[in-house]
Amino acid sequence: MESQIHLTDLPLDPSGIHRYLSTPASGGIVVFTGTVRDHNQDLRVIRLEFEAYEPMAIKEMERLAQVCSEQWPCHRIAIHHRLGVLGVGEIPVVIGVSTAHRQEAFAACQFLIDALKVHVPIWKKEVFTDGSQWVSAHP
Amino acid sequence: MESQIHLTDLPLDPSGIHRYLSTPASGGIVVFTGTVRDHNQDLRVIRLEFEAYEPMAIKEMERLAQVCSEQWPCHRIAIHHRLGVLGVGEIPVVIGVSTAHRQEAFAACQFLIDALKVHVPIWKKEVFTDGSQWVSAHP
Amino acid sequence: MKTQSPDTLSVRILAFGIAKDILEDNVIWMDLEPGSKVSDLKSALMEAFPAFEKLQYVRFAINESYVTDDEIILPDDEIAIIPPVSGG
Amino acid sequence: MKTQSPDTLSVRILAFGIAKDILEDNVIWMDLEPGSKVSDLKSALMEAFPAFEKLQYVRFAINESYVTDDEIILPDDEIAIIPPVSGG
Repeated sequence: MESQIHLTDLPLDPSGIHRYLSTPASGGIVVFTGTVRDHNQDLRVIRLEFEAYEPMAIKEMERLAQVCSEQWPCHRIAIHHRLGVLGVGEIPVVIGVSTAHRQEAFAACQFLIDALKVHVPIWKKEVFTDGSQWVSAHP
Repeated sequence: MESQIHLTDLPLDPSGIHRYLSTPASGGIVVFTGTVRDHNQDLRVIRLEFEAYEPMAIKEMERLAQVCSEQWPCHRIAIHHRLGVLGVGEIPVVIGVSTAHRQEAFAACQFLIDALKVHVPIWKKEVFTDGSQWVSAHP
Repeated sequence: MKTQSPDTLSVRILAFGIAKDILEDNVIWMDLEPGSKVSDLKSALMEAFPAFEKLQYVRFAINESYVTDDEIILPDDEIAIIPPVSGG
Repeated sequence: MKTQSPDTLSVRILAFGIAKDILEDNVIWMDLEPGSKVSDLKSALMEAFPAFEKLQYVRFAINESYVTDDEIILPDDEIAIIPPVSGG
């Protein structure tokens, strides 16, 4: 298994990630792309602000890729996360997996985004028309 | 729900599909990309040849998008399938779904590729170093 | 379009994938009794092309939709033999 | 790096997200008893910053890995307060 873990202030590139994931042995690639929605429940979202505990976030993403590849035979794993201020429609996260068979790619990709949302120290502040809040801070 | 159904002799474009799927209301996009593998079991694959009953294949893909959107609240669905001769690493199929929440996008995308492989009248011939066969013809 | 006598149902049949290989053509014509069902067509094909028996699972479409064996074939129907599909 | 007397464990604590808002800084120093555990640090934080009690679920990391409340804090450890994460 090879992996490509990025934490960056620059826009993410789903097509570059597709190219990275494709290998001659791979039959299926599943890519999850998160996008900034214009609302959360009834509140109108203006922008999101992401911050991370960067070195630990990288380590956690590498650890998750490792755990994932022990559970499913992954050829390549890409986990790219954006930091900073993002407007509606922009892409905070892209996660992609290539495998020989498609079921494994779906399962692995879903595992990675679910696990990222629980374990990787990245925080998102939602900015509304009248105020802001750290997401999940008061569950 | 909007959908974009293509059956084409030209190379598929995952990044264009990403752009199509992204809407301000969407929080998650899942894209499945099939790629031509260099082997099937022990046999070395040189190329694949795809043919379709084209008008019916289009109708079936439209029907599956409809069935899918009745089961999961999809914003946009893209089903693009390539025809003709494809070499190793090329992309026969791209299926993408955008939804408000990621679980729905994963479920809908997986449904669509599974259903496509059962219902859409497209046939694939595997060409090996020494011979060829229609896939699944003799299950 | 062929001319057809009132006591013959002359149908156009499209073949794909391995069915095309067995029929050695991507379109053939067959003459059936008027009022024939898909199951009758199936029997006629088996008789004309014994290699069809090797296919364990074949579906038929009429006018671009899947049909069951009970479907009655009408003049001008476009019939297609759909061997196991393998897209994706 | 602060100088520290042998009977004080002076630790550097990073804060993120809402924890940063509560501490009003992204890094603070606290003095603990030598041999203190993460649970002791937690109590000290609660006392110094009562707003911490509003957070239902906070984890801690030492040197970039999650730790449990039993973990003993060593001099020079980099401690981070990890409020509920919300990446993706």
